[in-house]
Amino acid sequence: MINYIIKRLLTLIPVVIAVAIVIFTIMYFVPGDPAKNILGQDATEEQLQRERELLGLADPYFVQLGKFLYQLFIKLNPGTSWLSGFPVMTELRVRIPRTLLLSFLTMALGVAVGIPLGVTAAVNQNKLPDKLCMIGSMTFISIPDFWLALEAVILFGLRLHWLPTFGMSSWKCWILPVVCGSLPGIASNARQTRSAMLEVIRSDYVATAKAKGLAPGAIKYKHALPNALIPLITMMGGHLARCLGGSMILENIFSMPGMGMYLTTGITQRDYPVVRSVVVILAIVFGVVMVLVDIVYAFVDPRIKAIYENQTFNLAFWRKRKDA
Amino acid sequence: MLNSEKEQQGRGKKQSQLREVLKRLMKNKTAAVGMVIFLIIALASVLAPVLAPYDYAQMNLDETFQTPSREHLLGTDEYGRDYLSRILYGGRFSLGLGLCAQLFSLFFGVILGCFAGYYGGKTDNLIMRICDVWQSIPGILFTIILCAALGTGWINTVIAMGLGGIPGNCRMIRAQLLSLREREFIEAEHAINCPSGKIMFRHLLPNAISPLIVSSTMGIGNTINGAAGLAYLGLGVQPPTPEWGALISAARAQIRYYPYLILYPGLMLAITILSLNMFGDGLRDAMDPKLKN
Amino acid sequence: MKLTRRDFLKVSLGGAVSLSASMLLAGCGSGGSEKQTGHTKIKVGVSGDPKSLAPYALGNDARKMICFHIYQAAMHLLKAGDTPIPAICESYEMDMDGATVTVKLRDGIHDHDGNPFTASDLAYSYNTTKEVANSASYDYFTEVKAIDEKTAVIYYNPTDIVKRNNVESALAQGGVYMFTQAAWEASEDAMVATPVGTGPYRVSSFSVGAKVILEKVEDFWQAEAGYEVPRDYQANFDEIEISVITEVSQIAIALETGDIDASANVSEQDITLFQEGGEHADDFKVVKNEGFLGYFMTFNAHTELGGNINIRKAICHAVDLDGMINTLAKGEAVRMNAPYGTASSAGDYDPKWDEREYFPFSMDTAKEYLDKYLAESGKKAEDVVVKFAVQNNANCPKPAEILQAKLLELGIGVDMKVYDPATFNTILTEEDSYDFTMYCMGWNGVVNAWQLNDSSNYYYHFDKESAMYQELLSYTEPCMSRVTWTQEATEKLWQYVYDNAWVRGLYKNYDNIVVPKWVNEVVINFNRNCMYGSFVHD
Amino acid sequence: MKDNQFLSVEDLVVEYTSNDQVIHAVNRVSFRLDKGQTLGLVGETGAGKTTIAKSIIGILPDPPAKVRGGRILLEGEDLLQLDDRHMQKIRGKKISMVFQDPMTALNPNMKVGHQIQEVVELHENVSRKEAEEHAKRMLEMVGIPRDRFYEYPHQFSGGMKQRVIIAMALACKPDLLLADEPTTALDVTIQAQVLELIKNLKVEQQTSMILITHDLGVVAGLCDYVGVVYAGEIIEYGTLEDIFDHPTHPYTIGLFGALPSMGKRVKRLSPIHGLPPDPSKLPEGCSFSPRCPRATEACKKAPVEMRNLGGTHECRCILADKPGDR
Repeated sequence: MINYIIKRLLTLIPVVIAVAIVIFTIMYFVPGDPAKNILGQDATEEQLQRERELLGLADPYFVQLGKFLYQLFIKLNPGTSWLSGFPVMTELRVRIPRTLLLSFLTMALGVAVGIPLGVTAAVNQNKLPDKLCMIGSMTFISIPDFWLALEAVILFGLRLHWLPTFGMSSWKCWILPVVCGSLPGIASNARQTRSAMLEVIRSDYVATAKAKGLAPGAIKYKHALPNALIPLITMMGGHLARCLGGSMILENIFSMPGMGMYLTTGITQRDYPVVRSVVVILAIVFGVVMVLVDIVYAFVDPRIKAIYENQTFNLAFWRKRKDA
Repeated sequence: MLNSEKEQQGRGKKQSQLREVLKRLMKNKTAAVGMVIFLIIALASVLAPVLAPYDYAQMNLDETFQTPSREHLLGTDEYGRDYLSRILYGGRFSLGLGLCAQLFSLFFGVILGCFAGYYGGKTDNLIMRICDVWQSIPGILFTIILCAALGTGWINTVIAMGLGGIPGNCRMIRAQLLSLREREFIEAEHAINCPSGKIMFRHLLPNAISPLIVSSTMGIGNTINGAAGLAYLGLGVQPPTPEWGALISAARAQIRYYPYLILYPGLMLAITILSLNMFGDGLRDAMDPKLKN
Repeated sequence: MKLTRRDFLKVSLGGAVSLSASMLLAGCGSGGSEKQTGHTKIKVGVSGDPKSLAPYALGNDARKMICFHIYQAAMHLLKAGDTPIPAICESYEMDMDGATVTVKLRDGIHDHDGNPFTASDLAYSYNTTKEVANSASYDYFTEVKAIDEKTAVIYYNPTDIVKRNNVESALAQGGVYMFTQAAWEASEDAMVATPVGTGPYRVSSFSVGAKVILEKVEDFWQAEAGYEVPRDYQANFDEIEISVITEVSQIAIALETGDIDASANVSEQDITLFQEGGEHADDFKVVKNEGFLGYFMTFNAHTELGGNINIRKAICHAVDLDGMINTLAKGEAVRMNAPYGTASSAGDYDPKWDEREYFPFSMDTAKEYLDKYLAESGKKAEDVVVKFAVQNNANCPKPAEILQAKLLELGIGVDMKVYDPATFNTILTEEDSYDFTMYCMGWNGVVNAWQLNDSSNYYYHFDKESAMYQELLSYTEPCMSRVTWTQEATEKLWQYVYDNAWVRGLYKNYDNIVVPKWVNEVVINFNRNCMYGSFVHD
Repeated sequence: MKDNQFLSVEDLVVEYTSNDQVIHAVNRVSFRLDKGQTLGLVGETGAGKTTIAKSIIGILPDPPAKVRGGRILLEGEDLLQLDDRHMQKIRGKKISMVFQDPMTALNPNMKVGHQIQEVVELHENVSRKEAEEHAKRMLEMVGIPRDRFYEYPHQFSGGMKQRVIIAMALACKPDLLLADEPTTALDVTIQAQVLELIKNLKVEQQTSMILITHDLGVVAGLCDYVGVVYAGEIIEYGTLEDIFDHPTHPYTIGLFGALPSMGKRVKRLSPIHGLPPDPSKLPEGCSFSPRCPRATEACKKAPVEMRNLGGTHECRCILADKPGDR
């Protein structure tokens, strides 16, 4: 099992390098001249030219790419932001935990509430809970999360004074963003759990369990749910991507400075070091989480674990199995 | 002669399959309701020039922020433009955005997926690794970067949203193709040395496409929702175009004073996504009978 | 024993922790601001993220506002365009031909850590800023040398010294803040998060992108040494808590819930809550301060439509300025009757320009000019499509939309594209991708906008070899040099630009500063930043 | 009426409703079973055999299926009246079931041993240790080495899985074992071993059994009584000899006609023409009448009652008055 994890992490390295090259190329061809952006309107032509040399924008594409990869992967130094002069690493060391915490909290809440909702909807199908759950999840999937957040701020922050509306001064500041962020997650999880559970409930081994005299609750949670979880775990990757994207918008509404605004301002102000390093780090985090998802996948589904463990398997076979 | 006979039979089969799916779809009430609602909205958007009482860009600066009244059924926005016509025209841009982005990612996703699934071996591995890289930049982040790179505007947003969806579709088609490839009727095709292109698109694809169609119908709603998020960040579709996402994002400043400005486009967006999801669910059940409960 | 910076921070951190703990218990969201007499603390909301507080960093308003509290420049300006008054330095002498400025330091200067500040520190500040910031905006001086304890010489870049307002104001506005060599070397992060300046306030806590807490410097050298402290350096609060609120609508909510006391970034829609008759009129008041960023339009001579005088005039007359001001700024804005300037912001603004008609809004005159063009070119109105490039910041697209609607009424097509600021800068340099533009920029002078150099935006609009360009230069050249500048030259420039409609100034928004009732007087510095620390309050 | 009658099913009626169509799966089925005896229910697929078994053990999927009437008396107690909590005590303890498709009948996510241990812990109040030991013994009883206790279902072949299911079913020494086509999904060699296993365990534990199959060979090897099921009704009932030696109902005769037998030299097998009736629109009168070569007008009019042909042999056909011979 361990060497499978190592092998899986090793495959991550070429992917991350490829991501770095892709993001570098995209930013290289993005219109907009960073030097002009830094010096402002009144810089003279040779001032701009000197600035471009200082920033290293003057040399050809491959030289720049080489320098960037060398700095990032060998020296592990993402450089300093051109606009604020703030080393990217110090800024990220503060901002990454905030975004990741917000994303994981929204994801956890999404799972913790979504899955039981889905299970109850699946178990008493076409009865009231099922209808309610489906209508609720349909509505929450379709409301943009920033609209939800703004309404929540007005209701809970302004009118009722229950919760703080911005900043991170106390744990209570995290309640509104996490709840607003997790609602779409809860909706989609509930729907996916419901359809997975429906499929499992109709299967033969659930009939066997009933024939053994197990109570409905035991059947639901000891036999049906574990098997229904397997397809859900593969969805966790997509779920995390949505939570990461969602938290970028929520950070702005609740003024919790995380990677979101840092990246979007970085992009609009053509602050290349910021954009490149943030994207690469997000890709690494995302990659590692996907490996975790696969490992959890193995624990839950013995068949996959067997594949991982026996040495004779070759990567291609496993790849095909996972991609299928 | 043998071939043409097979053609008839093949076409006959497909037609009946289509009619079969439609029949089952009609039986499923939620799907039918979903489809009807979506058609109404799509029609309203297409007929916007006829239905809309005013031209969507016609300003009247002394009639700003009118609450819904007789002349302006849904009131006016901050420049005194009739909000009903802006929403109707907005429908064109939003639905167009959703449809085109999905078609864009469906089109390229299917081609990539078919090559990967059908040929297998090196091409499959190469395409899969490209998808790995493509998907390792999380969804909305990839779209944000593309929007910034391509610049704002409707077409750029469509391309950016479309590119984001390609790897997902590619994987789905490939998985379907992998399972179908071993089936006998494909070996039969080889036997009569039917050109591989024909096999791929005439025979493999119709069987593999159904899950994609389902995911795309639901994808349309999410794409429009995503556009609202992008507009919030200042990217994507810009104010002059009355796309729903941009309308919602622009109206957020007046959320406390004129809530109806964010309510109406939001409702239209919600209804569209609701109807698409209902239709999508119905379609999935109709296309895949064993899933029916 | 002097508290070294390390243990001072430890003490203040301890203080900050206990303070925030008590605030936590009180529930940071609940209850209005403490209503005891003699407010010792003011909570401020800003919409921009100051990012770094290093002395050299470029940056947005929030950063500049905080830095003006922490650092001081060589000299000080009370109002843009005045002659500088003493700050760190007592006096200065300019030597035009030698391109040098010699400054004399005051005595008794020390920074927050107690390190004495001498002429060598001044030289060190200038040279380090130039070298560390590696930015072309510090090209106006080459080097600074200290002659003795109290005097230093700044060697200017010879071409720059001639420019009219680059010398005096550079001493105050040149973006170089004073810090001691000892403090600089002691700081690990180049003062990004732990700045040590000489100003009336110091940073007591800094959480990246979220909150900066400034603390009154008890032994502020200027007060200690008995010098007269200018009104925007008074430290009337013990503590200023600056919170970064990125969502604009949240700033008003933060004011209403009492999370912050004052802010200068409240949106136009929310300001009515705090003005007379508003929901919170009895707790707050709104002070108007003319904004720095003004909206204006420029025309691109390269293209056929941009280069045509009639089209330009038609567009200028189609601008419904009153409609824009009433709709977008609720009638509260300063009209610009000259390219790039308003009376209060530009030293060279001639008051009589305000009496003149400046492209009065009338669709008929616009129609006239359009018909003239149509007759000339033989085209029909429908097939005239104007390419309109708009910069997407500070609400630029809003006035642009109103103009677009008016032009559509005229019957001509408008292909309007909104670009984010970075892309906009490159679009300007492309000759045929736009006929006219709208963007907002801050200038402190009509001439100042044209004079700087040949790469500034407006020159892009002209074909360098064309006669039009030479004609334009003949008007801008006399205003360029500090020596040859006269008010008539500026008048001639205004007339030329007005007759040819090359540039059309629109309006400037007011910055509405919302302050609590217990603040009696709002102090604004020369750079239009609110000096919260020096607000006069009961 | 607590005589030694072990199991008695009286006028059982079960219907399925799916999108407003009512399917009469079981129409007034009645039969009795003594302790230790084995009853074989034979018939074409879709005749309602599995529904009968599932309604006895009470695991009919409720939304579509509904027991409309009749009684199922187990030692005098009517199972249909019991609430679910009661039934849970009976399922797996008094009655247990073996399913048709071993490949999907085991929970792929739970170790094989634990799935057996679960039923033991449920019904025998023994400690976890003893339950595990008991489960291991059961595994050995069905011929699986005890150290495979901790392996997962996907590591077993079809036959081995069926053995596990049998071990699970017999773990608590049930009084009645319902076997729903236990060997259909297995190939012939494994089939014989599994049948042998069931036979030995049945004798050893004195369990009575209802064997559902469409394979007459299996019935011959195991059953004491046979009931031929057609379109939700038992059309012929009797001992093994009654049915195998004296098939009287035309459908039963047809069944044997369709059976290739080594002894007789028969050029062509005689299949029963036509298809089983549509369960939602059952014909008037005798349900076999449309396909019955000797059908008369009377057959088509009124529903036919079971008639006793003497002794244990009963038949639901008005033409039949004495047992036929093959």
